[in-house]
Formats: sequence, structure tokens, C-alpha cells
Amino acid sequence: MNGPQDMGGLQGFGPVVPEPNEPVFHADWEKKAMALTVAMGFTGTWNIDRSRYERETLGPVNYLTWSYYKIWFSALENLIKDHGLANGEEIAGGKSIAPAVPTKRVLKAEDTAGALAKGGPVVRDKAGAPAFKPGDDVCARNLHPTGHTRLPRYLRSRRGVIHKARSAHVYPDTNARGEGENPQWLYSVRFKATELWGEGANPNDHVHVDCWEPYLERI
Amino acid sequence: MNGPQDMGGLQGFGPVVPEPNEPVFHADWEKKAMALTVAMGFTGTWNIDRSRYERETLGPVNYLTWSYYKIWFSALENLIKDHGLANGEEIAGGKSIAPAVPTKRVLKAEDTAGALAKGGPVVRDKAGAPAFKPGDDVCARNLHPTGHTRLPRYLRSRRGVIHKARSAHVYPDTNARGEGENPQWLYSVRFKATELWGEGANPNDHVHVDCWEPYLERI
Amino acid sequence: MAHDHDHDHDHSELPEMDLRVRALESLLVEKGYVDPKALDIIIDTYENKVGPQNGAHVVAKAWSDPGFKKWLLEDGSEAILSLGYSGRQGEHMEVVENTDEVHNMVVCTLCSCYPWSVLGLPPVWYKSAPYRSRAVIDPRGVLSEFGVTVADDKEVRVWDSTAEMRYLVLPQRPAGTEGWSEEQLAALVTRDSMIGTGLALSPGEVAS
Amino acid sequence: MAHDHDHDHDHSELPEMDLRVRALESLLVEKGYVDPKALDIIIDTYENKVGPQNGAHVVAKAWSDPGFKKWLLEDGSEAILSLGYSGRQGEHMEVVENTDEVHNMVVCTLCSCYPWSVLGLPPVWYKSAPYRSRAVIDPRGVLSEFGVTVADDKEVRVWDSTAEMRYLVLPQRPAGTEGWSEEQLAALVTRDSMIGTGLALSPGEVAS
Repeated sequence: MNGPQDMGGLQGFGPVVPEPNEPVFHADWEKKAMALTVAMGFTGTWNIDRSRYERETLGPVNYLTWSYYKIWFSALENLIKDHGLANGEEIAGGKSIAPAVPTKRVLKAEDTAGALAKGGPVVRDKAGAPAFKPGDDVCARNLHPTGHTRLPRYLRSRRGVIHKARSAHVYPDTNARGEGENPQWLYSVRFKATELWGEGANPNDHVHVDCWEPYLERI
Repeated sequence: MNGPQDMGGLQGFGPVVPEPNEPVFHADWEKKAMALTVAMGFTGTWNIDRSRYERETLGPVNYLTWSYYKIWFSALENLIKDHGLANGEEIAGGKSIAPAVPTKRVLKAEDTAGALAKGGPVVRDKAGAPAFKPGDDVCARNLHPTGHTRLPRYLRSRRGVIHKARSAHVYPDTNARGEGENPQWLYSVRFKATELWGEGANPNDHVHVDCWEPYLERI
Repeated sequence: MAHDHDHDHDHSELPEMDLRVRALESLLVEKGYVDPKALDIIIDTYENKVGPQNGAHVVAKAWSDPGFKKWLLEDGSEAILSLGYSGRQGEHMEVVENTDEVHNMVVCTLCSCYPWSVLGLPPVWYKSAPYRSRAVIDPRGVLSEFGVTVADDKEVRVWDSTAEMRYLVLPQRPAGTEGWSEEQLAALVTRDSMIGTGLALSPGEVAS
Repeated sequence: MAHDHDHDHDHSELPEMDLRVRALESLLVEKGYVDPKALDIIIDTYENKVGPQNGAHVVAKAWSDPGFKKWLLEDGSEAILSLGYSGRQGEHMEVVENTDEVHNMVVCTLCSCYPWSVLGLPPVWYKSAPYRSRAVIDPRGVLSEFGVTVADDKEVRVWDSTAEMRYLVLPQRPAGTEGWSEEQLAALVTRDSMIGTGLALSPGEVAS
């Protein structure tokens, strides 16, 4: 989706403003919003790509005005509703009305350190061979899906060179829709800044972006 | 500027919602905001391209959340300040403190109907011949200026065909910066929807966009 | 999946804007930059005089008079001026004709450019993010929300008003209007049919 | 010309979010979907245990041990795991080395991807629109705001974290640190130097 999350290359947001001695969290609710997001993710009811899509579809103005943890938390509420784990009345009131729905897993305290240390690897086995090898010239396809994608708009129809061929990774475009992990070969693609941004860019500069094979075509 | 005004091709804003029996204005302040914008434009202190740039730089969130007349009016206040016609204190208080600055023109009641009927034509004489003629294949240049431009982002590096060669028109990119009208040949360029949006678009559909010659290159 | 759309205007703008606009008007009048009577004329012009009825007149005349139609399509500005419509945001007009092969639709993705001289001031939806963003990437989706279906094998041609050219769509003349007067025909010409988000009304859709 | 920037967060989020988060936590605990003690462990992990000190350890070891550095650049995930750092948002690591020819800088234009296992949770600016929008189109402008100047003839290489690959910048080892211990070296390695928006500190910049 050419949505508010697709920020690469936009202008007009002003300077980057780091906060001196920034704390890890700015309020207690941020800690809980983070922890609830992580813990609910471990229930296996949805995947990370679906979570990202939920955050992208909160509305452009909300996306631009809410803090990142408010985005995370609002998306979490919606994920819980969308997947039937609780209804809006329960979420508003903070009290269970309907019976709980079984989830694949529940993250128990004793398993938490191990689960965090393990994470959620996305490399998968895949038969066959990748279409591209390092040094190949490629072009990012001109795709404008209405759903989730990780091909940023600033790359569409831009030419680059395969920098590294990686493993097969879970494919976000289908995974976000619940249509399966559908692993695809992943590549680090090297794009000249002048190809992306025109003659005003520094000819020495490059942007390296990880692209799944369906995002690319041979040129 | 790849700013909030450059909306073509964005997704996620939801449906178009027409208002049944929409009035011309929704409040008295909208009438005055429109009329003040028009009347102050006639003073000749700034041009329409500068006005547009001022609206584009009110901040992305403001641009997306304010009504269009609030955008116009807020830009008008800024134009008045930027050009020294009044200061912030005067604008906030609605009372003159510093002496008025002479303007090129003032729109008098008796001249208003005539001025509105005349408008502000932008066709200019230009020596030489246009570089392109109808039927020529062209490509929109990959320009990302930080200032005002009327080349939308969705056209950058896209190929089209010259549909019509028009007259020389005032060039917004320089005019907005106060660097002169710098007239340039204007063309109606025909772009295939599939060129702009990929294979998902209807192969019969096209977008026609007016492009000044410096926005185009021959292919 | 998208739960809340947030693009509606802030309807609490009124008190703040009322104050700010009054303040600026007082200031600019006091400074002598604007003539308050000129403001009244500008408002009256766009609230009461210039509007889609101008465009409807142009369209009805083109439907009735093949010579005028030819002129209108060749030189929109001059032909429209001959009916007395001219001026701001209509200085350079191009009239684009809907046919059996092409459906035209007008947008300004970069701001709110609109042919004031023939249609008046634009409606809020025309200036809104949903219309400006989608008209170029999803014109058929937008049209369907307006109740307009264009056959897949017919071209949808979108005009993005990036320069000072302003576009008026000449809708197709509805069937069953043979022998109608210009005035009768004008009643069939809606604003949206001249933006391209609508079609002209059929005789059955107007009270006769 | 731009008078107001409006990208600051709404600092009035607190009371509303406090209520909403408490309500959801109660509900999810009552339903048995989350174990409150697990939440405490998650928070303690990212507030107190995982942070830029992990990455600084990795960098200092690479500066001190050529064999480790080689391994780190060839297989970041495994080399980092050997120091005990792994897990969520660090499953697939690539370490990119700053040299005299290349300055690396990491961004996630599409969300907030960041190598949690070695740097902890990202700072607000990393997730902000100004950084995400400009890092790819104006990296040198961003760097200059961070006080980093890269010579025009040196490559700035931006890594946009669009997949689950996570990037750690291996900054250049500062001059004048010959014979320093890993612990001494680690004190020179700032978070920003591992994102690429900073350089490692020079010996004179740390209290010795």
C-alpha cells in the first residue's frame, strides 16, 4: 500500500530531532504497550507482517500524529478485535464478557527469556535455485498493491545490482493476508542514489535494500 | 517538494465522500478567507506559485487535517508576514501597529468585476521553438527539488507521448522562488496507466498531465 | 482492516477561524491593502454568479450547435468567452469530449485547480485527499463510488491539472433529447458530469 | 518559509493511553492470553538488559580480534550469538563495516525495524518521519545534523531495513587506541555510531 508508512523520499517533515539522554520508555504505558504487543505476538494468532499492515491502516493522520507506541497499541487492539480474541466492549471496559478463545500458545513467565532469545527466524527451506546472482542487473517492479508490501515506493521501476543473494525468507505480501509464508529468495540490492533521486544526488552514494524475488525483474 | 500536497497515487485515505447539496461555503469565515486571498493576490506582492508553495509548507499534518480554506488562510497570514506587509503581533491582534507598506496595486470595488473577469493569464511570448512536437516520446525527468514544483512524484522517470504542444507558460519552479517568470514551453503529455501503475492498471486508461519542457527529456 | 479513517476535517475549526479571519480582515482594511467592498463583490461573484450553470450553458450550446462545439474543442478559452465566461482559474481552458471510446475525468493531484469560470468554486470532495490521491491510480474505483461504470474496453482519460490549463468535460448528450432547447438541455448537465465523475442526466431523471 | 512544523508527538497522550493500556492488560490477563509475570520479564529485558552495550561489546571485540571481525562480517548472526546476543529483531544480522571509502547508515523507511538484540529498542528519532523520510534521499543532510561530515568523494551507503535482516554498523576504530582493552574500546562505541548517524568517540572525548 502506498500508505503513510511509506516515507522514504518524502520532504517537508523538518529536521531530525534527537532527544538528549533519551530514556528507553517515556511513560509506564509505553512499557506495557510494548510488552503486550510482544506477548500477544507469541500467542501465534497473527504474524508480524499482519501486525505491520494493521499499523499501516490506522489512518494517515493518525499514523503521522500518534507516537510509535500508540500506533503499536492501537493496532494491537484492532488485531485482538479482528481475530475474535475480545470484542470492542470488552476492550473499552477492560473486563471480560465473552468466554476466552483458545490461542495456539500463551507465553508463560518461565519461558519468556528463552522465547525472547530465540525470536522468530524467517529463513525457510525452498526448493529450486534463486533467479539472480550477485552482479546481476535488476529492476524493481512497478507494483502498487493495495495490501501490505515491503517494496517501498521510491524503488519502483528503479534499476540496481544484486549485491548479495540471501536465503529464502517468509514473503510479507502473502503472509500479511494470511495466505501463507510462501518463502521467496531475498536479495540485497544496491541502488545508485543518482538512479533513485536524479542528478542532484551524490554519484558516490548508494542505498541497499532487501528485496524478495517477486519484487524484481531482470533487465 | 515531495510534500503532503503531492497526493497522486497514495492509498489509504478511504472513499471519496461527496456532501449532498453542498453549499458553496460552509461558514462565513470561509467566504472571507477566499475573498481576502483573492484580494491580496491582486496586490501583486506575491504570485500564485508562491502562494501554492506556502500552502505546501504548512506542515504535513496540518495539510492533512485542516480544511482547504484553513490551509489557504494560514498560508495567507504567512505570506503577509513573509513579505513584511504586517507582523505577527498585528495579525494576532487585528490592529495595525506599524505603518502600512505600499503595494503595487490595491483592488478597488469598482475594478473588482473587471479584475475577476480578466484573471491572471500565464501565457508568455518566448523566442525559439519548442523542443518537442505531438507524437514525440518523452520521459519525465527524475527531479526531486526541495522547492516548489508541479511535476508530481508519480510521473518521475515515466515515459509518455506528447499529446499537444501548448504555448510558453510562466514556469512555477522559478516563479515560486521569486526568480522570475522564466516562461517555458508547456505540453500535454499522455501517459499510459500501465506505465504509471504497472500491470494491474487497465491497458486502455491514460493520464494526461501538463508538463513544462524542463520536466521532460527525449527518449 | 482499516478501522478508523481520519481524513474528515476538524469541524471545531469555526470559532478559531472566525476570530482569525475577522482579525486579519480588520487589519488589512485598516492598512489599506484591501477594500471591504471589493471583498463583498468577490464573495457575491463566487457565491451567486459564477457556478456550474455557466458550464451547463456551454455544454448545452455545444450539444445544440455543431459549429460552436467544433470551436469549443479547438479553442476552449475563446469559445467560452463568447458566452461571457472568463477570468480567474479559467484563463486557459481546454474542453475534453466524452465519446463512446473515451470517458474524461478531471483532478488536481497537487492542490485544488478547478475551472472556476465555468463551474464556480470546487466542492470539498474535489479538494480532498481521497479524490486527489485515487483519481490517477484508481479512477474506475472512484467512478464506481460516484455510480459511474465505464466498460473495461473504453478508455478512462484522467486530466491532472498541474499547470494553469483548466479542463471542462463535455459530457455525452443523453439519448431521447432530440429537438430539446438549449435551456432544456442545460438542465441535464450536472456539475459532476463536467468534472467527469458523473454523466449528464437522462430525460427521465429530471422533472419534466 | 515553513513556519510551523507539526511532527511532534501529542504529549497529551498520557492519560488516555494510560487508561487504555491498563484496561487491555486487565482484559488479556483475565482471559488468560497473557501472563503478567511474562510482561514484567519482557519489560525488564528491554529496559535493563538489552541495549547498546551489547553492540558496543561486539564492536570492541571486532576491533580487538581480527578473526572475530572476519567472522562477524561474514556471518553476523552466528558471530554475535557467540557473545550471547540473539533473539527478537536480531534473528538475521548483517554487520556493515565503515572504512575510509564507505560510511554506512541504517534506516527503516517503512516502519521501525532496528537490531534489538544488539542495540535495544530504537530511539524516538529513529522511528520519526523526518529520519525515515530523509535518510534515503538526503543522508548527508541528516548526517550533518548529527554533526557527521562525510567527504564528497566517500560513499554514503544507506541500508533500508525492508526485510527481517537487521543491520549493525561497525564503526571505524578511532586513532590513538593502540593497545586498549576491549572494555576500554567499548566505552568509545556509541549507539549512534552503530546506527551510522555518529562516529565512535575519540580517546579525548571520553573521561579517562
